[in-house]
Amino acid sequence: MAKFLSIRDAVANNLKHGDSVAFEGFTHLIPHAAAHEVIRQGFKDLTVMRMTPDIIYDQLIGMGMVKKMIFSFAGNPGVGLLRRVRDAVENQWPHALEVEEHSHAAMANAYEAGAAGLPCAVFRGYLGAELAKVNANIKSIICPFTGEKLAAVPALRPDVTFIHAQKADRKGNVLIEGILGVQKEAVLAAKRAVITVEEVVDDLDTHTNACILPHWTIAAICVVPGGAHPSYASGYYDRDNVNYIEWDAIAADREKFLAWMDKHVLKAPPEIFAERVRHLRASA
Amino acid sequence: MAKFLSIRDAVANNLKHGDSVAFEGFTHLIPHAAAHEVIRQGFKDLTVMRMTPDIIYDQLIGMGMVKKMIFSFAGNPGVGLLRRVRDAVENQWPHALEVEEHSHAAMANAYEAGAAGLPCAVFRGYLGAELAKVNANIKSIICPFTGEKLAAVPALRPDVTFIHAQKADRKGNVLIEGILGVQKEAVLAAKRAVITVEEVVDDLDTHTNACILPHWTIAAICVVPGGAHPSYASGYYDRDNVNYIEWDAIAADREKFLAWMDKHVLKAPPEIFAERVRHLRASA
Amino acid sequence: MSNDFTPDEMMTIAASRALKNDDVCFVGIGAPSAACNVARLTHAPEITLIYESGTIGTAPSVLPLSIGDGELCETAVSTVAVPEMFRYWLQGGRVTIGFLGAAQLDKFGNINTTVIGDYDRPKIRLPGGGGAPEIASSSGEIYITMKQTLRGMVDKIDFVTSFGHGTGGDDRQKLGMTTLGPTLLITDLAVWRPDPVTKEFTVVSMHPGVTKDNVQATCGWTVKFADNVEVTPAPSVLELKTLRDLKARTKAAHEAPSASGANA
Amino acid sequence: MSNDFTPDEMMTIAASRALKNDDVCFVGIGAPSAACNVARLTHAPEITLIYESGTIGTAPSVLPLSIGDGELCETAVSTVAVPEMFRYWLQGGRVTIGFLGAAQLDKFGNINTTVIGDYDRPKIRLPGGGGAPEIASSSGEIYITMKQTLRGMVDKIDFVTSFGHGTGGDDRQKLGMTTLGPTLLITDLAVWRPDPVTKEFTVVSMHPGVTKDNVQATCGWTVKFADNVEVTPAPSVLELKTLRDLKARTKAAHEAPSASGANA
Repeated sequence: MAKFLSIRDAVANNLKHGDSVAFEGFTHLIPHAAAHEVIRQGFKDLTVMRMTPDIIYDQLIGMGMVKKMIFSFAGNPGVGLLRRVRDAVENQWPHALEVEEHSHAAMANAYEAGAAGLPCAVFRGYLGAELAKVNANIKSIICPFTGEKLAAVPALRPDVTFIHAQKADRKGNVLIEGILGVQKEAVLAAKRAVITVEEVVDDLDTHTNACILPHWTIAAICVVPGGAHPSYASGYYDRDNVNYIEWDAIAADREKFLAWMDKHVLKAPPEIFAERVRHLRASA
Repeated sequence: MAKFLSIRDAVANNLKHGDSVAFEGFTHLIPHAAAHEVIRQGFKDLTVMRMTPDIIYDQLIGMGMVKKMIFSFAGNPGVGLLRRVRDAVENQWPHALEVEEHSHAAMANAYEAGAAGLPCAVFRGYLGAELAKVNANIKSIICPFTGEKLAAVPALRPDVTFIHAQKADRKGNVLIEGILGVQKEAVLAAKRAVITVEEVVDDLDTHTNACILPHWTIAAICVVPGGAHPSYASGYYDRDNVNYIEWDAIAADREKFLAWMDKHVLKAPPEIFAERVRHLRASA
Repeated sequence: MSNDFTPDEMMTIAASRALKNDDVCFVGIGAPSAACNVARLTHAPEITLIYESGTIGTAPSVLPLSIGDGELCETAVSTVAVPEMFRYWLQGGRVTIGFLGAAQLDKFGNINTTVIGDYDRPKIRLPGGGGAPEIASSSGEIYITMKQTLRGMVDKIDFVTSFGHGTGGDDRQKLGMTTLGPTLLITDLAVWRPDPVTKEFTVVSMHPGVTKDNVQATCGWTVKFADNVEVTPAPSVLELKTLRDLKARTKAAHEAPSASGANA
Repeated sequence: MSNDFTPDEMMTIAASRALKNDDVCFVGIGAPSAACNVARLTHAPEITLIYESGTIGTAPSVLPLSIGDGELCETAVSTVAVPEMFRYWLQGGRVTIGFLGAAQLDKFGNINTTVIGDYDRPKIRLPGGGGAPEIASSSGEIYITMKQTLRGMVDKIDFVTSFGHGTGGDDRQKLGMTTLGPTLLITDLAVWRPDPVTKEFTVVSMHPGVTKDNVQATCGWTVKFADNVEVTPAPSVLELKTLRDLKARTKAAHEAPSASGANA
């Protein structure tokens, strides 16, 4: 049953050292505020997963909180590579990072299988692809009707999934609209889900078949306006593209990165996100 | 690419003797007008499939057009048994009917697998259920990660799927709202899809994540107002419950059934459906 | 308390009492649907009712004639496609209670809704299992409700549509199931719970005025009774009024005369 | 016709010409995205563009910075969840053209976007495959577009992220693939098509002013040329104007200064 909590309490109550965690979002609705709170609380040895790890994974990894990353595309979307991820993989800074690498199809199917309570996902994939040689979690099954060999990967079942959504009603039912990504699946696959929202409303005011997560599928809801910045929240504010471009230079240098994290994450309160999106609201 | 056709031409151009056919709908949006046109055109040896075969399957089977039925729940929804289906299974009238029987979970997964281009569906099902003993198309696979035995059934890939939907835009993109059933999957799983709609509009006037079938997934669109009667079309007209109750008495008797079919199907034009729902529109 | 009630009403109300405010209930049509909605309208206003048509958290004002009536969707928190319903919500382990009826039932809670007689040459071809085989295995626990008859409660069912406790004991675990299976049977005469070890349904409570002979006379197996068989509390005035109002609204809504002419 | 164009512009416009009005195109970011949108804004107004974020039939006025930009969704016929995108639309065989870029490419159309160097001890850790491994196997055919460099077009790629024609011949069929694989490569210098038998990319057309030496000098394998190498028609005035307008709108939209202060 969803509790309305501050993001501080929601993180403290639901995450612990060594957990597996997904911060899902597909360019849209990336849960930056939640990740920053996790960084402030200094968790260790996390296994993080996401189809498209981006800036917040650069930050989590650069801060030394991550033991292993499960992913399918690690880039700064629209800009280029993730400098902190590269530094961890190429130079083991600040320490070695174990990676389990998949394709998008595999990750999407693996979250789907997690939501569906299955032990594995079955799909047609990895044909001729070399990832199947370097990832022991890529196996196969044979269709008992046609004999076709299909790919199989383990279901993803994170201990905690964090997502950002547009709004919740007062009972705690949460609405997601626009680019949906794999968030519904990541929430339903998780043992506990923590959702930051732009606002709480009396009535979700949406249509019959909207993507809604009922309150009883959610551990905690936190109102964090702007919580997706510099990504965007459809209907609320636009993507802060310049911020993504600037990140490339910040993340390129270890000292610059640490100074930025100290100022903008460690010493910043979650309430700052509302301020960060103010100038992006007009056009959204 | 969707062609706008009369239901007569759409059926004649897309269906042939011996085809496998789905008339999908889940209480809501049952494609009665399409089924009646199929009956009028006198097809033979059809393999029909549906999760919830109801009155129209009673009619198709009673008229001797069906060789085999694949299904998971054959009932007159809210009323009771299907008299014509029973007569075919129990007494081979008008001839023997082969049945391939599944659970809802299996059928839903099998359509999903068809839409997903897979040869089979994998799910946790049929545990201890005797259907697995009488249906050779229920097999199993072993999860390569946990060793769990999971159920496998062949994907459903009908030659033709007929569904009824609320509306199409002028390009032929089709909108479904309300209870969605398995219609999207049944259309995407089919070689050819024929869709009857209540109306054609300039703009679907719906939201970002609505259930829409793009025009290039559809073979033919036919405007048949009332085409779901006596089932309902959310936003257009209510379910004609009394009609379902009355069907029980009509279908109970072979002669009565044939007389009813002659009058209300064989000698009735598709345009009659608009008339049949007129009194049900006010309250919808 | 009221003394003026039918066995059917007692059955529905006794069933409704078993449901809790935080239950997520996968609802079968008929008696289960009435019981679930009485629970929602009395002591469990926050209960989540799911019908297999994809409606989640629905709150109909009248009982649906089918599992896909429009009002189920209009009043739901969300309506999802049927494959999602079976994958994420049922198989995903989100359902706490699966509420089923039965054409035939045995003492271990195995259910037949497929055929009377031989499968290949049936005496009566019933509708089939629909969602029940996986509701029975994937729901946290199963409640069953049915009227007692010798044809319905039988020593050996003709076909195992939905697995209950098999031949009893740990048969479910042997099949790899981690859910509890049938934990409650409510008939028009009694409330039954499985024996903790054998899993055979045992009468724990009889409805007011019902005798052990009544129960045995309409049950095809030799009935086990608990050491202390309680008397089911009679329906309260509120329970009875809620149920009757619901039935009256339902009757009015479903029996409006057809003017379509198609069945004339 | 225009003579005033860059090799990059020629590449994008040549790629756009390969797309047809009834294509359903799964669009990679970068050069593929520009080519697909130029096609849509010129000769193929009805083309269906799909981005892996779930947007189907999108028509952005500016090029998206990422595959999940808001405008992709706002202008789409429908936006579906990502698992559905990969299951029903890509794996379901609905995509006629998968349009990919590459960090490294070999002469059989195999693509590397994973690592430069050894997988376990990479010199450069690239972003990874994303959707490409299954785009490459499930799309009806694959178009590839990239700028020629000796680092990019290599004799042996460091990692096979996405399978093209393997070692050539019928390698795809041997793996059970029924799709055509790479059928077109458009670089900043030339248009290439696979040899019908060996499947080795062969230059069929060079862009205006480009020589065989130019092509070979920026390609890491020994280039095969068709018997009759044509000259790629130069961009038309309309094509060039469409591309430049699109790039100008994109630049204006993406480079608005940030005032958020977070990166100050």
